[in-house]
Amino acid sequence: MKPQPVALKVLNVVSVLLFLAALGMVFLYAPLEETMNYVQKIFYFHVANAWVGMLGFIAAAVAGVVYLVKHDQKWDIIELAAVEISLIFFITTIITGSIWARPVWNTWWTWDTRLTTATILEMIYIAYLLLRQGIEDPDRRARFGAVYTIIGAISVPITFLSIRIVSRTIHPVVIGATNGTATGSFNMAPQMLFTMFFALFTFSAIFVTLFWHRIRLGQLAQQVEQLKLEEF
Amino acid sequence: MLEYSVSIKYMLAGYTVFLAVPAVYLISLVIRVRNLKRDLQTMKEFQKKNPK
Amino acid sequence: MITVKKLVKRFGLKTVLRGLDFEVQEGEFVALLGPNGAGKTTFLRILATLSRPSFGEVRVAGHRLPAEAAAVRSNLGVVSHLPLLYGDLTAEENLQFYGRMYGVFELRKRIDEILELVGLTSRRRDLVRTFSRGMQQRLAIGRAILPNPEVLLFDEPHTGLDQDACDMLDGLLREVAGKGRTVVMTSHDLARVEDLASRFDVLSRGIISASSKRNEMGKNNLLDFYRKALAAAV
Amino acid sequence: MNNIQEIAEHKPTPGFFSAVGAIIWKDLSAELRSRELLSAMLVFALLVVLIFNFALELDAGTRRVATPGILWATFAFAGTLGLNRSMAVEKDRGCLDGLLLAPVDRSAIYFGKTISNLAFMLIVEAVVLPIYSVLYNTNLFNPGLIVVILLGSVGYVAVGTLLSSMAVQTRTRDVLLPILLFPVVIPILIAAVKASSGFLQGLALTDVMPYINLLIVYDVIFIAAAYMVFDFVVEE
Repeated sequence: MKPQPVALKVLNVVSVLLFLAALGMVFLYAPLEETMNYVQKIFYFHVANAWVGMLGFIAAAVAGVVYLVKHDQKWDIIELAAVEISLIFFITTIITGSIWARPVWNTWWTWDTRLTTATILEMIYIAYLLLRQGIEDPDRRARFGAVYTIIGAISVPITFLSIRIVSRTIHPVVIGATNGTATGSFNMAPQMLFTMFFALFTFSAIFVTLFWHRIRLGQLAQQVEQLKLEEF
Repeated sequence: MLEYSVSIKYMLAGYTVFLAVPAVYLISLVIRVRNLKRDLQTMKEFQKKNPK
Repeated sequence: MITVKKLVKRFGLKTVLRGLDFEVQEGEFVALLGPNGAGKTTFLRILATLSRPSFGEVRVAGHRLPAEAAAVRSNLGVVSHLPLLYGDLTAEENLQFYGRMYGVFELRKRIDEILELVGLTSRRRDLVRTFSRGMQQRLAIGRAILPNPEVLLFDEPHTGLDQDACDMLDGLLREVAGKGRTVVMTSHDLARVEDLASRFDVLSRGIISASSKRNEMGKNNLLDFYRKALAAAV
Repeated sequence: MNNIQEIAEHKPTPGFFSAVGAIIWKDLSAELRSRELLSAMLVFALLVVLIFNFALELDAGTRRVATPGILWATFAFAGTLGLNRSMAVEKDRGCLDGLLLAPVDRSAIYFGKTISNLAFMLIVEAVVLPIYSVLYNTNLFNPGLIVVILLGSVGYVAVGTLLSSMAVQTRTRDVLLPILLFPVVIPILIAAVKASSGFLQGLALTDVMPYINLLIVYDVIFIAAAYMVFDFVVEE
């Protein structure tokens, strides 16, 4: 494999520095919220993780469509990378949301719209990985993977919509109008807002870096698979 | 209002997860890359020994 | 009737066909020989419109693939080692179904003809599930020629048949090939194809490595020819 | 036999609907004879109902609340059985290749299989409903409920046929279908359960309409999506 390009090396360093800075901002700069105090700090990284999960979700769907149009293995590698990253960051989002919910909502789990949708998305991605595992022919694996990502990408928004129609959420709506019935919502001080945006920016950079590394891993795996196919 | 002592425990638990999950993922990436490189190396040596 | 130029087929990164050239005149019966895994089935699947070429030009019966696949399909009969028949339908119903899928004219009359030809008239109302392997394969040939195609593709049609069934099948293959149809048949069994085909091509390492007409080759030289072709390809 | 050249000049190709019709005719007549798929689906569906009976201890009170959920879980489970079987039949003797070799549009194959599968699903539902009514002394003959079952089954089968034609081409084909299918049909299950219970409890139509609309939206979107991607599932 080719050595890491300079841009990637720079991104590595930048990501780590940004991550440390974001941690510093969360603990040292952002003010303590009045009712929830410390546990509210989970919110910054929680939102940022969800954001990365969303980015991965969108990237996977786009890569799936492009693969079906172009039939180029490159897009299959990108799609798989995006799915994996989305899977990891949504898991973190769900777990930390659960940790936050325990003291604030007084329960580890609730069948809230976002929570349930994120969990179903995780199930779709796990099914995606199982599907890929069951196929040897790389072409067919890529085709089926792309088709299933697209079907998943269409169904997830509908799932979100249907759960929302069924149940009134208690999940706080942070951006936009405050929902009166939501438990755990709070007024954002300017420093809090700034911290949140900084975390979002940081995790976007982390997303790009990880994505890039994961794509390189995919290329390496492809190289190895090719050699195996040629030899045996 | 939440008790500080309770709240801080949950916060620490949360940030442990924020650090641990990506850390585990990073380690898995490193291990996978290393294994693949080793595979690649073995196969290239195999090819050298058994040229077609 | 069939023209293939610089055909490349890749599965993912594995290249199976590497710039294959192939040409069949109308009425020829070409036996495509080669070791297992040489890409015979892959090549036939491309001709049969079931698999897309990665690169290269493929023309069957005057139509380009994969762009004009639909036009090719209506003029194509395929027999593979699987019968492509439904076990829970009778012989007649199977033909009826495929006849409707091809839009065959005067289907009833055509089905009677076909069943007569493949010698299954007396079993027409029996379930295909109850048929022997050889009978299934005969019916499969009937299914393939149902729309009266100009081009026939046989992919290892003798697989899993005993000696008698093979002989019977050969007679039938000769019969259906003899109507001015163009035939390409894959096989790894030289003895089987020796008397059937009018031309022998060897597919090895993803290309046609040798080709010889039967009347240019002299009797009993097929094995020699085949060995030389494989040796030359390495 | 006639001279080939003569006929070859004007090769007929069947129309879209006649190809769809041929596939449905083929599936139904094969099933009418063997009854393998329907009997398996029916027995399984009744077993699921029985299991729910013991698992939930269905007294009159719980029954009223739980009936729509039990019905839809039963349909979903029995449905995967049928979808798997219906596609396995095509794969076993290479018949899928036979279908693909025919000079018809690939979407004709998709719609043919989808409509056959829908027919199997509706037959099972038509048997399960009266049996459930008798067993639990609940009246399920409600025109609204029948519309919901129809809409829900259409969406379920539209996605299910696409995914089962994928699952059948994998190494792990028997176990994969429910794993692939269930997470993407959750909107159907949510909306169908809500709409069914709305009708059974005699809610006003305006209260049930959002769920009906959701089902219609799902059906339309997924039939269109499956229509567009089916080629990629069957063609190499």
